[in-house]
Amino acid sequence: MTPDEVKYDVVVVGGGIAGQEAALNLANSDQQVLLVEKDLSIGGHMIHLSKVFPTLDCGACITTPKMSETVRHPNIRVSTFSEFTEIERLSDGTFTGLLTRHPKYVIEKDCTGCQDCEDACPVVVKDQYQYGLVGRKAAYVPFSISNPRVAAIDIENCILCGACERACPADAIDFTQKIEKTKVSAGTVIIATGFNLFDPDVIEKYGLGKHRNVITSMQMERQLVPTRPYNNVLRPKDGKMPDNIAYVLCVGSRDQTLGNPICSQVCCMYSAKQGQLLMGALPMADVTIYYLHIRAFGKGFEEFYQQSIGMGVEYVKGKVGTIDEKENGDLVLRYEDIREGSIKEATHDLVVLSVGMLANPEAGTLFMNNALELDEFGYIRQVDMLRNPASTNIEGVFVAGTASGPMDIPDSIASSGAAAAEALSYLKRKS
Amino acid sequence: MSSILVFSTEKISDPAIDLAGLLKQHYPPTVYTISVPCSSGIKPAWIMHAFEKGFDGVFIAADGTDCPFSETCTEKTAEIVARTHEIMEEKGMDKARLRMAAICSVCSQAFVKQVSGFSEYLEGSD
Amino acid sequence: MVKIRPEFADEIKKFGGVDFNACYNCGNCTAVCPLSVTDNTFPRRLLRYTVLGMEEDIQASTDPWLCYYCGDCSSTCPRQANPGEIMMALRRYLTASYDWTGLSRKFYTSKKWGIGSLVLIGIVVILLFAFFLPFTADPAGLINEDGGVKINHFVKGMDGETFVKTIEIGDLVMAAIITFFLVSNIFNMYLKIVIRNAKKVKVPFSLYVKEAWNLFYHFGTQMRFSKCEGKSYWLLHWLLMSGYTLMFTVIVVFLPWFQTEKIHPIYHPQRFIGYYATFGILLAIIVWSVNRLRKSGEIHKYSHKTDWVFLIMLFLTTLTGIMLHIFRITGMVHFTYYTYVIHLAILVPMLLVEVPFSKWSHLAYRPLAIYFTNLVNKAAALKKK
Amino acid sequence: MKKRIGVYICECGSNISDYVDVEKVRDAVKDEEGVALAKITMFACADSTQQEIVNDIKEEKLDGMVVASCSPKLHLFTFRNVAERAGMNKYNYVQSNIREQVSWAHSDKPAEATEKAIRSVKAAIARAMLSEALVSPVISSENVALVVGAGIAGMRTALDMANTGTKVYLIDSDHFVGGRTAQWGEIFPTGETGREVITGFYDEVIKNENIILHTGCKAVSKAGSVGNFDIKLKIGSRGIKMDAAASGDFDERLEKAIAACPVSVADDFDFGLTNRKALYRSDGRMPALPVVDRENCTKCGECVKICPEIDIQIEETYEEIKVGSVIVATGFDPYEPSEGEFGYGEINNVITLQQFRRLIEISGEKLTYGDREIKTIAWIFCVGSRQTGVLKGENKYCSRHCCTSGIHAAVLARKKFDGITNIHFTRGVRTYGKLETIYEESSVAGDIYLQSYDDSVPVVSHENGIINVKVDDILTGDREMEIDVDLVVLVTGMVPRADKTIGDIMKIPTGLDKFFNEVHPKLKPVETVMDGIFLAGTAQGPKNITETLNVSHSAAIKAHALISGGEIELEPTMAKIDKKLCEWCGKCLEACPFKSIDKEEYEGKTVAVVNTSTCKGCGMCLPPCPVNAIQLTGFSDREIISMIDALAE
Repeated sequence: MTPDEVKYDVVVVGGGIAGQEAALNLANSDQQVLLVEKDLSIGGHMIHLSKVFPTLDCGACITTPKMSETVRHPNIRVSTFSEFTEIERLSDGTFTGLLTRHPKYVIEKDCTGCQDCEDACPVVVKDQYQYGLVGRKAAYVPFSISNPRVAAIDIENCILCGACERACPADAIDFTQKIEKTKVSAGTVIIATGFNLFDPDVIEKYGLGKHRNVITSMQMERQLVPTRPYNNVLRPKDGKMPDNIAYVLCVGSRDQTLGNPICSQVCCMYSAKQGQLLMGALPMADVTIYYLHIRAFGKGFEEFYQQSIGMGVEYVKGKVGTIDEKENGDLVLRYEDIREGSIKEATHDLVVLSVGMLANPEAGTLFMNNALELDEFGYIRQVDMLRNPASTNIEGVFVAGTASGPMDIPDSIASSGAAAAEALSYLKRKS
Repeated sequence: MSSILVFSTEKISDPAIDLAGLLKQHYPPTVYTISVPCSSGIKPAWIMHAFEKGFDGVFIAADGTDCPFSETCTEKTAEIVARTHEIMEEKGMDKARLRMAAICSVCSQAFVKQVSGFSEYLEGSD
Repeated sequence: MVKIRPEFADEIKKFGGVDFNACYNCGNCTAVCPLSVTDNTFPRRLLRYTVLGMEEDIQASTDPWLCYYCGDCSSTCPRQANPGEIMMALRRYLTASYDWTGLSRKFYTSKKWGIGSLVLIGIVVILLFAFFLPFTADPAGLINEDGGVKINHFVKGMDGETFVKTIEIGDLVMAAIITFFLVSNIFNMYLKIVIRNAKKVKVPFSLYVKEAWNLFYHFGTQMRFSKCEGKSYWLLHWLLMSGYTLMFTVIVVFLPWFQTEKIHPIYHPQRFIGYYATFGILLAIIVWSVNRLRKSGEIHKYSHKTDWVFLIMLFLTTLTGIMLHIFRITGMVHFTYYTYVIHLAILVPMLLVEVPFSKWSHLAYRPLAIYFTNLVNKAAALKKK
Repeated sequence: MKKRIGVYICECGSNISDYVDVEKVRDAVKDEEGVALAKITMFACADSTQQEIVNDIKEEKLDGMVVASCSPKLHLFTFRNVAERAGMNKYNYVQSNIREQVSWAHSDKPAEATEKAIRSVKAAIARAMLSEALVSPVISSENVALVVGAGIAGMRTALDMANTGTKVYLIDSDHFVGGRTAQWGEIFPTGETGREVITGFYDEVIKNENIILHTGCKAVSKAGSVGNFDIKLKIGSRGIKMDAAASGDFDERLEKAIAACPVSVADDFDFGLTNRKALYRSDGRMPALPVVDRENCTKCGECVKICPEIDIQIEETYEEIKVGSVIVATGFDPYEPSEGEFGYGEINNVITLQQFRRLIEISGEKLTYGDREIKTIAWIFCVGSRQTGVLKGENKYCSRHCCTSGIHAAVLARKKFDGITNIHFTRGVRTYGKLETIYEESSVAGDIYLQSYDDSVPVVSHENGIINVKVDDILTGDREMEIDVDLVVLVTGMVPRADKTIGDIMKIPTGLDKFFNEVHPKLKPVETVMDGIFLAGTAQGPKNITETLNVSHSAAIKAHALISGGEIELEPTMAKIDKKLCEWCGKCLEACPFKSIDKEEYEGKTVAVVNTSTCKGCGMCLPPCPVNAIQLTGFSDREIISMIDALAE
């Protein structure tokens, strides 16, 4: 990209499912779209999921074709490892902003994704795309179905040994790359910056990090995907196949003491889904889900929940109070069985914390002269929920997906349609 | 195990058969499917060819009233079945080796029931 | 079948229940409570009873007394429904419900009654002394050889022994009143908990005897409290309790030994006991007052008006006690006598109101609740066998 | 005949390879006639694999391609695009479904599943061998849309499309716009009223030159297909001469005329809580004109005497329109409890949530119902939804909005009237996402929540004027709790519209919940299997207003992208006549539902010829032909026979 100003009809910030969907909708209506993704690959959270409720399609089967459609669309330009900041609304209702492309130290067009650099690299760090379950190299292709599927050098951990440079058959490694900054103007901006996962480290009584067989639902999700790290579901402490798994719901959601009183809307369902998948992966295993209320509200959700009961997933009403570790790594959950009104202690050999969604604070930092208004939970405020649900307090800026609140995938996709439609109306009104 | 050829339709009964798989509703693995646009476009010659090639049964998973093309679909498909039955009779074949039923786009259970029952019938008549 | 009585919740609010309606019944409070056990699950169950107005179930329950308010339930409550505070409010409510006179309810729910009764009894005490006014006019002969005031020579023409006797009789009358009300309230508690217990079991006599040791053990040590996190809290509470009990016993039962003319050396048990009690009580008052003012920790977030009345009364008693002691040993006759009257005018109403009708009664109810709980649970276990 | 076919067998992560031995499949087909290469991939649909296939096609000069993976409903178009990118005609691509119809369906029998997969892939190869390079016909498309239903969903969609340059027919069977939204007062979470929202939308619709609004109007028939639907509209009459409102004292006379009308019927708008006349107007509803209810009007003529602008004789008219796309936004009906369901219809003060929402709108200072002042209200949730366990009924689904809506109504009642006590009999509150705040607000305010499971539900009884509700409350250790109340509100969910005609006309399939079904909740969330027909709003399933608007916007932009370009690419599947064999008998024309067969002279005889612009490729003309002179592209005898051969091997 040249340092000169570049013009687009729409800039979409965030390349998750919501951003892609919004970009595709607009591109199919002949608008020129710039899609900006801060990560190395587009795909957002969804690309890392195993199968998705309630249809049980694999997340990848839905996302990968959408990703390639996005990347190949003649009206869409995708910029990964980039940020779009300092956005300003001009008096004519158009926008300018600064596109910052961080160097991957790999020449994208030359890289074939062969992973020879990865083999050569001597540095091993925790793999963020596998949620820390395994390691990766400092020269690495983010994940097997990433898009673009090109390598990047993790410069923070790189020891500059040059092994990757020597190993690369395409001479695609380039340590001289610099940050590129480009001024971009756009007719309208769509914010699809998504959500952050709740980090249950702060809940001491659950012992994540201390008890090694307590994991997060995202770590379980990674153990259930086809591209999974261990090729099996194993408990981290001793690599034993678990046969009595507990799910603790509402971890980080519906909890005033953690500052997040709202429901995350997806945890019940993904837990029911993981329960079903575990029944398939470990046929002998018991799965117990400790819940407050089952939020199986969407199309086909209640039926899906009933199906999980039919498959043998056990549901116990009661919030888990404490988790203690036994010497053999098993975990003792103390809870009140609400239906019986009695205190119980149950032993499980693997505990999954079904973590909720939190607002991504990034959305609030993108603008220069107008502050993007957030709601009390830190999500982008929808100013006209009963007419134009994608509208924000800045005219011409629209929100798609979980940037405006917790949502499941179908809801995210619908809200992206709304953002695209409102953006298109805005553009047509201006022209 | 008796083999069955299913003529399904792209928009109506094929999604139901997909749904059966999605819900892991099992049926005999010797049930094979050929998908066509509409069940009233199936030629008797195709059905007869399937019998000749060794299929024990042919099942038409018809559009029924959901047919996107015409409300006459059911009767037209029934006509095809009747004509084929005549040919089968002439050849001294068991007419029951050709069955038809309307399978709506979400009627996975009905499909599984139909083909499983059909398969059992064919086993019995072997 | 239980009838829901939504209005009951409003009543409990008067006893200090806060925000408990917010509860969404997740059971976290019960699960994190170190004292909640299979047979006695709380606080959620009690909170639920409150919301639904299940008065009979609450009155038959000992659970509020089994809670020592460590605050874990409230600090981790996802809806911030203050389950710990509802247990506190229920303790007040139960105190009122055991009291057949209805006074306790008035003291708790009405400011007029609460403060009025204290002032009234205080005035009665002062009037009793006022009858002898002016106190012995010439201070010269009222100083001991060791320089202290002759405490028992208040009244002209009444020798020390008679004076102590008189006060002792007054003490015993007060103790009798307190005992009468407290014991009858305890009997009422016993009826509600053991006789009309929810588990529908009859407690065999032998069990009463067998379990009796528990009563004394828990009264003396308050070991349950130490199960809550934070040992310092237990220690502080124990210091207060033991100091207070010692003083109460000494004043009521051993007054002639305690209220002597002679000023004993500092290591004498009479003075030692006094200092120990003063130290324990004062420390507790200061720590708790500061905590309540700062609202530090779950258990100090909410203060019912009776909590403050209690602390203030206790503080004033201790303060006048200390002043009395200083005036006496430094030989300030008039100050000593007037302070003595003020001291009693605070101490007497405090004991009369607090012990049978208000906060102090937990001294009796807590160990008894443990005792009764054991009786019922063990009887139920026997029945099962 | 092709010689160089590339075969790709997808593991689909492990979805296929867990049950089907993919290597065995590959080995079984790699030496088949015409197969140039056979590969196993983890995700055939992944971008990198797509690139690999493109390279293979180019480098290996492939002329046919088979991917054995999931259902073609998911990825047929994905791989057709891959073929196109590599310069191969996309119709030389064949997809074999070895996931839904093999690995998943037969996960209980892996060995047999592998055998079935082998035969299925061989059949696909056989078909690919015979496939023809086709050119998709391109038809011109009308940049006109029909939006059925002028509720909030329909109006949203219509406005979006109109604003981006599409001409829109917006129709509603009712004489007033606004659908259900118009019936509601304050709406959560913004507190605006339904009427305000609808009036705003209506004003915009009226101002928009691209929208033609017909109220009292229904679509009665549909012909044609995507890009060129021919729709016949039946436009009912309001019974008022349209310029009536102009005359000065019209309002006054109208009031008198309404008063004179002798007919009184239950007002649907208030769910039967009130009555209206056969001549009526609805306060605050749009358009603000009166209507003669022709079904109930006795044609007595009383009103006409006072108000000559009223014409009870006006007949409905018909209009035929041509549109490129149809958006169905027909909304929902509230569930109507059956007689005796929680006392409904048997006990006086048992009403539905929708009735209650109207009741608080039409109540004055005090909340009264049936001459009784309402203080204590029992709310029974999940009525008509989640009918499992002891609850009899067909609706297994959760109605999504009712928990929030019921709690919000309770909160409103508490705010608006003094001394209201709310007791909620729930089956687990489902206030998802930010909606949780209303649940918290209501409990903090003192609303009481009880919960039961589907093995024991609340019982409403009635004796000596006392209404009593009881339930085994699982939150109180399954104790039986009861309370006497003044009113029982059944929190009823959403069911599909009772009037099914639009679905029948448009041929939209329904799901297990009987709502109209989308193709796929994530890939094609507002599309139906009928090309060019889209869904918006609650016609598709329960939703709240914001969610309704989201899908309505989505339907608008997808329909816009489809028809605004003026051209649509069609599937080339069509009937083809072998003129040599044809001996014109007319049976094919008789069978064709689109009348796409014409006559033609060929070598001295009359033969049939297919009209390619209207043929939809259904194949109905095939079986009736006595001389087997018709073949369907992609489904020719040769192709079908070769597939049967491969499957029967």
